[in-house]
Amino acid sequence: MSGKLTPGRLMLMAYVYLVLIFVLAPIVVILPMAFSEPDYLTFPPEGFTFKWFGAFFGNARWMDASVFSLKIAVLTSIVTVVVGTMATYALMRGAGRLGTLFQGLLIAPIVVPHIALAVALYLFFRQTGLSGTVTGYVMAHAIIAMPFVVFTVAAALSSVDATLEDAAMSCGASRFDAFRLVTLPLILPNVLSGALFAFILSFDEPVISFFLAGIRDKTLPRMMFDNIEQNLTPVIPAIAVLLTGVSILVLVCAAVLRRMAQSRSIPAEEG
Amino acid sequence: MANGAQTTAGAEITVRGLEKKFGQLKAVDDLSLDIPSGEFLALLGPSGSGKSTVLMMLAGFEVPTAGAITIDGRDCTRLTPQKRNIGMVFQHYSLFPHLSVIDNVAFPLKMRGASRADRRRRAAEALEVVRLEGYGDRMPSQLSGGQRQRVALARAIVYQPRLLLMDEPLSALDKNLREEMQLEIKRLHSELGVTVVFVTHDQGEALTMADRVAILRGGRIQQISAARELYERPANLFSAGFIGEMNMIPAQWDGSGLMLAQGDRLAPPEAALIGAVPSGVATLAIRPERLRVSAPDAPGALAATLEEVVYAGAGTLLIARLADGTEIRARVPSAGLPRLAEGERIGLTFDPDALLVYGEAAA
Amino acid sequence: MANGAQTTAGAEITVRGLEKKFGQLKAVDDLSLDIPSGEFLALLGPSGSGKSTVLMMLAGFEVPTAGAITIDGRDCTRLTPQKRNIGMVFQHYSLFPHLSVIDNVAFPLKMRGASRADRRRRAAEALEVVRLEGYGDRMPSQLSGGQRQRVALARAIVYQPRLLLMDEPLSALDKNLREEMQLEIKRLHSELGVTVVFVTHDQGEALTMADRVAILRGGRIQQISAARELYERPANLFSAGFIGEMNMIPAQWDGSGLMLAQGDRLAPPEAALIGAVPSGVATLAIRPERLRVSAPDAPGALAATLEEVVYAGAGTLLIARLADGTEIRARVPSAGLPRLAEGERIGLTFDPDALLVYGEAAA
Amino acid sequence: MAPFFLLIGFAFLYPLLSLLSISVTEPQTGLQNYERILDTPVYGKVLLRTLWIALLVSILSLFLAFPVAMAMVSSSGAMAVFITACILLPFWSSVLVRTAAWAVLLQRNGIVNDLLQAIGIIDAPVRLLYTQGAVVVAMTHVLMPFMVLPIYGALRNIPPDYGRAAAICGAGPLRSFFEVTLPLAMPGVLGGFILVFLTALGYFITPALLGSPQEMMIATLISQQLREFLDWPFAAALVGVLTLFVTAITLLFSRVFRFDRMLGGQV
Amino acid sequence: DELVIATTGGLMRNEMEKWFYLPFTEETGTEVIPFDIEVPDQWARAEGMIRTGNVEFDIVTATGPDLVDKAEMLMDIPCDTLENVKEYALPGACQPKGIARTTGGMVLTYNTETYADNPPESWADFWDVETYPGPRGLPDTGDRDWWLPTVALLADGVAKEDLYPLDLDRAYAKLEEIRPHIAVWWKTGNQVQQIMRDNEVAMTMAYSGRALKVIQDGSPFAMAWDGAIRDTGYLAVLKGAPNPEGAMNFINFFYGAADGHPGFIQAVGYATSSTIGLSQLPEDEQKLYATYPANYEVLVDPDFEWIGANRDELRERWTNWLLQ
Ligand SMILES: Nc1ncnc2c1ncn2[C@@H]1O[C@H](COP(=O)(O)OP(=O)(O)OP(=O)(O)O)[C@@H](O)[C@H]1O
Ligand SMILES: Nc1ncnc2c1ncn2[C@@H]1O[C@H](COP(=O)(O)OP(=O)(O)OP(=O)(O)O)[C@@H](O)[C@H]1O
Ligand SMILES: [Mg+2]
Ligand SMILES: [Mg+2]
Repeated sequence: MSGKLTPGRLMLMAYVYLVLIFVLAPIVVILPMAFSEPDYLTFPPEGFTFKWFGAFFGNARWMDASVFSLKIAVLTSIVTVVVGTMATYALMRGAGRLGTLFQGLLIAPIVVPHIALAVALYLFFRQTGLSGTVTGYVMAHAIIAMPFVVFTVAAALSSVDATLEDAAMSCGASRFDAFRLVTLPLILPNVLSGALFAFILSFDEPVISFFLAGIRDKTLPRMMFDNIEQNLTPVIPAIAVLLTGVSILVLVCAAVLRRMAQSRSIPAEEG
Repeated sequence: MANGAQTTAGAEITVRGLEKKFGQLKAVDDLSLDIPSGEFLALLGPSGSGKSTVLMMLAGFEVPTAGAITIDGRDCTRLTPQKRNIGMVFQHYSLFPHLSVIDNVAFPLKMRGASRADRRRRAAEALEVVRLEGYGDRMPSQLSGGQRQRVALARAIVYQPRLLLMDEPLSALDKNLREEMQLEIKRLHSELGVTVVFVTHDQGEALTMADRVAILRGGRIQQISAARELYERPANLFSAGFIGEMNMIPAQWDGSGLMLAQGDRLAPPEAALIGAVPSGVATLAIRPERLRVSAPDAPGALAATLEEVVYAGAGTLLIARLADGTEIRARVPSAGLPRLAEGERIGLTFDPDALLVYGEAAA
Repeated sequence: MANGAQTTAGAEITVRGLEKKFGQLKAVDDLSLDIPSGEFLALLGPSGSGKSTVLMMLAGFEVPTAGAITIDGRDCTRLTPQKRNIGMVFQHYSLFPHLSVIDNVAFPLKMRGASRADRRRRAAEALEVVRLEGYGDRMPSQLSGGQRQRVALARAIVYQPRLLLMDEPLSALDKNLREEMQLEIKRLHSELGVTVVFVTHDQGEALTMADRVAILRGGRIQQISAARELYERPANLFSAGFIGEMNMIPAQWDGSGLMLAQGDRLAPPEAALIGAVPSGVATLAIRPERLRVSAPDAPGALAATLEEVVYAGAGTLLIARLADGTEIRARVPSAGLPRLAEGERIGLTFDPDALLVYGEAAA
Repeated sequence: MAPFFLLIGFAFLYPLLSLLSISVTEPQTGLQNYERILDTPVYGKVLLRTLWIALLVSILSLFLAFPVAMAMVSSSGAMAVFITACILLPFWSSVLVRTAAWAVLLQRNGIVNDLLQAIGIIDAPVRLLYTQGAVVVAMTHVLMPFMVLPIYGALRNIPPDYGRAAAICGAGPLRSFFEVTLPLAMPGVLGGFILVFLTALGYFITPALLGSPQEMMIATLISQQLREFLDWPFAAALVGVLTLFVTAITLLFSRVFRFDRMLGGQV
Repeated sequence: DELVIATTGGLMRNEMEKWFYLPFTEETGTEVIPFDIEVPDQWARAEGMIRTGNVEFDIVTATGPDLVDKAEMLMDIPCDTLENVKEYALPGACQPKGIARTTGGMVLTYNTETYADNPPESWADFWDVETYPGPRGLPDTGDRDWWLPTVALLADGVAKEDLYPLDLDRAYAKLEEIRPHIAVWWKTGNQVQQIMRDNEVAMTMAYSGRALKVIQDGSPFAMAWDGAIRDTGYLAVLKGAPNPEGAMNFINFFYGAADGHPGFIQAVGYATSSTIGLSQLPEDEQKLYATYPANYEVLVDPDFEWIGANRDELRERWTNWLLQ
């Protein structure tokens, strides 16, 4: 598999572009709506305005919810990735006979409909006083995001040569160092994917967050959910535009930084 | 390296009743071994005889199913590898694919908390030792097979381990480089006094480098002794056939003399008998390089029919057959060899001290 | 295998001006080569000299940056590998980790649409050839290094490729097994007439197995000729030093005789001159196994000081130094060697036809 | 491992089991809630339909995701980043928004209908929205990225050596793909597939907003029992049945596809 | 001192806050914490609260049947002791378990362009697909298990007064007729507006307030009030509420806040049940609301007692019919 332009590769790329069109079509439809005048969604958009961005930034409730959600999502993604990666690693590098149990435990949280989980957690958290606390949110979100992290990490881990860690340990690395310095860099893309999944699942989770919410605080997805169920205004696409913009910016920065780092190191090799 | 030459005494290893099962298969079977501090021990054995498995257990990557490993008097059977302070060259190299060559080599130093500058300097020195100056910034995937192997070697020797485990560390190198590396390893060994356990398929390498050589077969030790003894008086026919070449001629031992099937009678000196040789079926063993070509009817010569002449540089291999059908090989210097035709009758002569006699039990 | 022995003529390969650059580095440099159908060609060269890269280009995995490869008269420079009908043993084996040993071996047959029963039978036969009967159901990760290498070998020979590329296919095997495998490969080669290109670091292997040997250095061919010629009359000092051992003694050539630095004057026969040797700086080359030990003052002997005696089984290596500081090595049979002490003065004698003289340009 | 079991046990198992326990204790102790599920064929139908839709979505996702992951692996840096960015872009708009977007696209006078008419496939607008097709398409859109990344991760770590070995053995690109690449990428494929399949099983927002209630999925049913009918014991029983069912499928699945190899077993 | 009031979010919550919560806080010093929640979620949460014995909400939003079938979760409303309620409440507004907040209708809404010549007037016309062709919408939310049988019976010729107890067999037979013509089963208030704007339907049952907004935004739709179902949102107080006194105070304040009602009504599109409410609007505008006498007369006044008592059966029937 290289960058050569064979007919096979041309067909592949053509197919991929079709898929990308499918993936992007709804986004292309949604994003322009953020600039549309009427207070409901229209396509094609009517008029042009930035007022919905104003509505978002100007409203303390939107802002509070955003900050709150961001905080929870970041914490969730950290907790999930750390715990999930560790667990996957322990399992796949053969720490015991818990395989089937582990699988079962992993699968269950995705299957149980979120609303049922929400209700169960609500009952439990109200008894334990966790409801409405950040800990509560993070725990709940970690539960639903965990399988995504584990499966994603497992996919990469399964193809990393276990003897590389032996080599590291023969060099005097502890098991943890061996993991940190050798295995982790090799599975990093998937760990990051897992983190992203966890972030998104937390950030975009209306049902459970809502049930766990205290009387005062609200998460962004819940605000959006209300908005969508009640009065779907272009604030929603405006938020999408903002998030998309930020993520593209981050991506571009990362790419530029990497390019700079590369040009400073090895004289560029192909591949 | 050079400056780091404080002599740490090498580790002293005791192995008792070591066993490793993979499912039904006993890869290592009741193996006991004492390696004194600073010894250079070579492990030899056919493919699949358990050499790598022994190393893996010494390093701590495989947990033995039975037995114990003691390093410097301390039971290490279940100690984690990083606490053993070993250097290791893996049979499959196991270079870190995401690190550059220099970072691979510097890895053990990093683990030992060496400063950045120190790491780079010492790693660069180790790369020099393995003749890879200037390759530091490459990635492992950009190296040839032999270059990778040398990086693995450099990584194992860059710090001063007390025990160096090497699994065929030179197999991918050409003769000259291999010799240079052998010298470097020997130098390291003598300078630092490190204990070395060395797996190789190259007998010459084992014989020249090692203090003692252990022969493994099916997970069991066949013989463990100094190189010269191993070569000159192998303890049994397996060792005899495994190290170097050996002609094995079926014979009858009558307590004082040897009857060959084709009728010759030989009277080997007392020293030729290995262990107790009871009367009856025995084997006469003689190394091909101890045979000389003569006329078929020369006195004391074994008459044979030449079947094949194989040129091999310095020496030439003659494959001949005795009258009873036993194949017999001779390695003679190519220079000065008379022209020999296949099918010709030749005689093979030898000095009496070239003879070894094994009883039936040694088979 | 056995039954499949219809003789397919081996592929005929022409390589012209082949070049492969990795970034700045020319791994292969203007290489031209003609391999007639059915030839057994060995590629030798130091680590990193481009041997694997040449094989990779012959197989079609690397696209040359310049030059052309013709197989059976058809330009294949850019043909995909699976259309070339090649068997290959990779330096790193590249066994499929998800397939059992037998499925690995049967893979090429499956790709050629052989029936299931046929596949299993032929794969089992190939496993027998490499002495791995009964290992069919293991996974590659459950094999030792040498066993893996043999699986790779079996996979390459299980069908009848017209061209067999082998990248150090026997490097992980012990001597006995290696010899058996060499015989099997030779048998395959002669029975099927397949063309073989074989990379090895074992010179003995190259010299015994190959019709011709090519010496690579820095991506360029140094010499390509039949084994015997290569050994006995290496074309230049690099080849001389690379194949076997060679003592190289600086000397002055005056058109008829050779003055050594320590004062001896030699008159080598006409045949000893390799190429044109202009008067002036020259090199006297002589193989260590052509030297014999004598008294230091024996007639025609080079006097030297013995520095090291290294026991190596059949032979013993003597390292000595001439008066001018040139190191000189001799390999003499261990048997019958007088006890020699390091530091002793010895003489080294040789036959006149053991001498080779190289002019300055051959360095 | 310990933190994982702690977290799962504390924040998932215990709460879920306490919820499930009411299915056998209320209104009276006994299995009457489960009997009710068995007695009413509709619930079985809903469960089967849910499985079917989830399967459809996962298969569709796989077909869309695999080539994309392959393209990501085989492309040069910039191209790979571009594809990744495109795949991840939808993440940044809420699922709800994306669902709304599909409503816009698929509506009677929407873009897709216009397009189909323009190409001449249909003469008059057809009903696309509020059909099972709409649900499948939108769910695929939402869930597919969860498939791409695990597959990408698995593909990325396959050394090119194996492809070469396959080629030399005579495998063309397709054979090589099916015999070598695909099996080696299986952990990623299975991981992604399971993620998508199971998520789809428990999904209810998209089906609720784009589908027709006549094709209700199990999660909607459970949600209805919990939120509207406040019949928690019965809802708990439904959850119990669903969990049981899925566990059974997964076990079967793992037998057949040796899914234990990806989690737990070294190959 | 604080008071937690759960209502649907968005417009309703914003306007309640603006016209009533803030003035109430100003007057009494009790802080109102609005909690945005869909009615079903609210009940789920309330159920959870009651199960854990830890109630967070004071005032919740209830529909008519809720007052009956969730009676045991709700506190009694002392209609007689609340001054403003006694004074301003419309007859029937104060029920034992809840007190009317806003009233609208589940009204037949149709596209005036599609049916320009011959506008539909009743549920019978909704069923008449020959005369009034075009895609239709019906709700799949909250109370459809009694709304739809009710309108089906109306369409089948049952008089408003004779609807209850509902003849479910007859109703579902009638529903079966219209089923193939339902293009959208809408789920939310926002969705019904969307399908009207997007012409996904030509005729639909809709919340009158939602329909009103669409019409005011300029879409060609009109409402046929005849046979619309009265849809009243009640304020109710959970048993065990943290601040029941505050809750009653707020209810009392709500009925007496004369300044709040007109603006509130205009903003949310639903009329309140306080006599100081609708009457303050211009006569023309009043016609758009369910409580305008001419409209109110033709509304179906559901028998919540019966509905509440038979809710389980209604739902079972609905689910089975829908999914069969
Ligand atoms: N992908 C690559 N990128 C950069 N350089 C490479 C790459 N592959 C090989 N090289 C370099 O090309 C040269 C030739 O490599 P090659 O693998 O052909 O050597 P070789 O003769 O097979 O050596 P060995 O005996 O060690 O296997 C080496 O110097 C190596 O470092
Ligand atoms: N993971 C495993 N599972 C099952 N059998 C194994 C495993 N690893 C090794 N073996 C078997 O154990 C035996 C010893 O293997 P080991 O790798 O120690 O051999 P070795 O002496 O190093 O051979 P080589 O010279 O070929 O590298 C072999 O027969 C091998 O097939
Ligand atoms: Mg080994
Ligand atoms: Mg190579």
